[in-house]
Amino acid sequence: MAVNIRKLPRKKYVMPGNAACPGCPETMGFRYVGMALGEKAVMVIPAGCSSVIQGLWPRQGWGLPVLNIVFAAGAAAASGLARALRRRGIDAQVVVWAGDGGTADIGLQALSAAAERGEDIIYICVDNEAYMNTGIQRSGLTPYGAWTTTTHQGKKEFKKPLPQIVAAHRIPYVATASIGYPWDFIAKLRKAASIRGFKYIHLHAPCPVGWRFDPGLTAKIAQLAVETGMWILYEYENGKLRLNPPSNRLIDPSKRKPIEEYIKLQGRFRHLKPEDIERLRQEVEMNWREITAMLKLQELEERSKT
Amino acid sequence: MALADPAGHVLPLSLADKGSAGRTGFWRTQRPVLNPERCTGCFMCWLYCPEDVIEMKEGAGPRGQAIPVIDYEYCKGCGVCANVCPVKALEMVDEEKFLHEEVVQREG
Amino acid sequence: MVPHATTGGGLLEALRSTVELRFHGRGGQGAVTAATLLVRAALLEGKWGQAIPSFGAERRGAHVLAFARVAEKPVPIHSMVRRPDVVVVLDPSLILVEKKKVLHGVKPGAKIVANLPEPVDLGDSSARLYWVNATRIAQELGLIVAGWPVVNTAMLGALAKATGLVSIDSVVEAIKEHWSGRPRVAELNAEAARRAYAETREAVAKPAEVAQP
Amino acid sequence: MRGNEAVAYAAKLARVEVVAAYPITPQTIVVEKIDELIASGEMNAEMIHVESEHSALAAAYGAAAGGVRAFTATSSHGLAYMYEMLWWTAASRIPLVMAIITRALGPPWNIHVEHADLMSTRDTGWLIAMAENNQEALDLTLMMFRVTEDPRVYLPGIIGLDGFILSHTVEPLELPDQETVDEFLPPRRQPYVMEPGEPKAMGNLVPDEYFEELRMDMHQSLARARQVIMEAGREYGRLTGRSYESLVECYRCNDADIVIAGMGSWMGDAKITADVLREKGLRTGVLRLRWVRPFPWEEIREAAMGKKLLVVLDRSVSFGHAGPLFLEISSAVEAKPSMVGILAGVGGVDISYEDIARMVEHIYEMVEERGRVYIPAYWYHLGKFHPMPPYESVFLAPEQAPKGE
Repeated sequence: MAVNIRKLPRKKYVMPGNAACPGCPETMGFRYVGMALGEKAVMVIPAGCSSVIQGLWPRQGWGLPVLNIVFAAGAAAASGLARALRRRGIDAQVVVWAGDGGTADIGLQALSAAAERGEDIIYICVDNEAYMNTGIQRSGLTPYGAWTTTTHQGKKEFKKPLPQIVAAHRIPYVATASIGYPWDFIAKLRKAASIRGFKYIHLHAPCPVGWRFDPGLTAKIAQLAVETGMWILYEYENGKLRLNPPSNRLIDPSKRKPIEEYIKLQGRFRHLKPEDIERLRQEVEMNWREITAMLKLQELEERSKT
Repeated sequence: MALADPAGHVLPLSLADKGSAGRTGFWRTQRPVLNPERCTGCFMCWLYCPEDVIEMKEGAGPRGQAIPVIDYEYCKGCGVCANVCPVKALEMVDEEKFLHEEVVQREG
Repeated sequence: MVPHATTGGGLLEALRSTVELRFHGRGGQGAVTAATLLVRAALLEGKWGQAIPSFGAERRGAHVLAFARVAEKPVPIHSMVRRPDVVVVLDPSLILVEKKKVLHGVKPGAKIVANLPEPVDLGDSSARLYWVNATRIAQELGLIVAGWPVVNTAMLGALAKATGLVSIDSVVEAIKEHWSGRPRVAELNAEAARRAYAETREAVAKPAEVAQP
Repeated sequence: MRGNEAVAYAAKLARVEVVAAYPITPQTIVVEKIDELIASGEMNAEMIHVESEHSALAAAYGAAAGGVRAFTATSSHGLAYMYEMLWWTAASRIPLVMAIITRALGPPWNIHVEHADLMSTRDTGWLIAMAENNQEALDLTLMMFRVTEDPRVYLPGIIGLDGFILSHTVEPLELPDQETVDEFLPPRRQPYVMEPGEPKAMGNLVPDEYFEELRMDMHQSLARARQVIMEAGREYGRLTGRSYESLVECYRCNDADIVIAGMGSWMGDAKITADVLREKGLRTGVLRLRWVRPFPWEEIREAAMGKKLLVVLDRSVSFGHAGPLFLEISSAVEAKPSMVGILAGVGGVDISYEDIARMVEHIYEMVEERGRVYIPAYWYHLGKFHPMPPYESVFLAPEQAPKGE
């Protein structure tokens, strides 16, 4: 499902003059949700930057209906809402738009349960790799080595492999995406909306304020994350794993840009020593090994069938 | 804008509208300025603009191409558009240069 | 008898001798830090002070307020400053484009200490304008963070000059304390304050009208 | 029918469409019964099998926001776990009904009756009703749907019923038929619905002044709910013969010298106490609070007027002060009779009408003897009276008090 940029809706799904920081990846991502799902979407937004970005009553900065909800309740409230709208015969797509905290930490329990129940919702984790709304504190999705206001020495632990954890629930659709690749994200959203059941999309969203980079570089940094292999674009459709461009060309490590190109632009990694970068590189390799192993297994299965 | 409740209740509801955080054009320290000659009308600036302040005006470029029109009332000057432009048709210019112009437009 | 009741009165008198300040900046520009450093400088001089951040989820670039009070004696007050004696404006655009907000509620004869490339007309206001080009000072010293000139420390120097509320020495000492772990940053900020102190002027005559295009 | 089943049937009769609940003793039967009613086709609704109470209320709330009648039920720790959602639900003005099967909070683990859970909801903006028996649990649940969905109110509501004492006790009750309920309960109304289309946001930031206005409106709506409750109670009486027109129930109050005030199942026992004491020559009545929010301030004030003694029974404590009902009722009583709060029956300790009679007699004797109350709050424990700490240091203990003062 190729996305023709010129044919995307021109309607405003993000209202100019909202309260997002300059260069915010969440407003970029939200626009793509609107472009992909349009008038069918009803958003459920647990506490986070996206609650505040809406700005001040009587206006709100998102161009879609939004039910704001408490931090831990995103997936649960969306479950109820989706059931009610279906019972009323309304053609709608309920979407949870949650941050990494609302997804991987405080919201994980409700997310897991909704996935297990197979609720008909799209759950999007907008991953800016820390609690940005409260001022850059570490989350379960903060990567190894990153500075935050609660990891002054750099985080000592690795990023929680959330897309894999959600995929282990054997739901019909799990995908990773990046605000650097809007066409890929939009195509995945459209695909997700065409599937009944629980769909999960993990959107990588570099935050200029929290990661300490020039706000003009948001999209570039997002693309570098993919080009260096730090973030991998893939999708599980009914359990079948597929790499998406450009990640599909990056299985060969030599095709990837050095991770230093990604790291050096971000203040949060400024203090990293060579051995820290090495550990981070190993983590990247580990992710790729897992993906590659899974792909090989699938290939073997395919071959044995024929 | 806010939604009225027929029963007269005060409700925690807002409606989508521009300027929920005020005239965010004030936030800028730099503004993107277009060189229409260079612009190829590729839509990249429009696609990536986090603030949705860019509109593509079809056929308005010197070669009949679509060109971006930026709403400086709300543009926060992040510079994403200038960075994603493949032909460097957008340049970030210090806001100070426009300060008086703005005041004159407002008050004069 | 209630053992901890305050006795003595005289609080209103103390409040009347309190200097109340309002800082206007943009989110991320350090208005709150400026207020805090001012209070620290006042404390170094044996005075009492209080720095009040603007509470809330302000975003980078947005118009934000901070407040401060400086007095000889403690004053038990925690509300925001409504009638400032001094207004400090960190960003040139704020005074140019949001003049009403900057002048809102100021006491007659209040001092406006602003970061400006040149003086501006305050209209009918009885406020007195003090100005310094803090942006240029910050740029010349290389005080730039994420593309933004850091002007809050320079504006403290300007404030010291315009009001005499605290001495420039106390301002410099407060700055050095604040960045005690980073002596180079401390020295740059101290230099910004000293330069601004030297360069701050009162706009005596009404400036020339802005030329019509 | 057990109290829990009565509540489940009420949800069915109210044509609830979405139920989200998580089991907790002693509420579990509610969830099981509703699931059974859905499975058998008797009830046309969906059950969301959530993983926690926090999600239970969130999912029920999501459904209610989406425009259907929704219901949940919980107890004790479950209620504590969903606490933040209580605030969110009420302030968003979305009608929704919840049953709270009252139970103590630990540690140590205790699954028995105590009103601590219910009383912790008082400040959240929900309507709160408290049943005395299973019939009332059913009737009040039906009424609650009508009251919460009334445009003058638009707030969620809680029905309290005592853990085990009602929830697990089988009592005969009259189940209204569907036509009657349909006549009583109009189709669902709510101030707004979250659905595709109009790009509105529920709950984004507001200026502080507007926030205060929202809170004032909630407060006023709860005050207006008084009238709505009385109308609904009268209408319910017209249709079923059981009228709930008043926010309180007064039993032999009019000519009484002594009034026992309280709420919940033990107030039935207190009525027996009143009869017993009257046989002994003590003119006693019972003032039972059927509603805790809105608080029946006027009714209490009127009922207490001119009485000699008001004894308030509490089944939970506001640690460091006294029983919460005692504290609340104190605010309503103007020409103060002698007023005493007694804490008892906490954590499921059994209290009979004889216990209550003993309490009242003891207090009454003291008041008669000394002319006034010296210690306004006691904890009644295993037949003995323990003066409540805030007062014992200030007032003399009863045995030390000079006689005949």
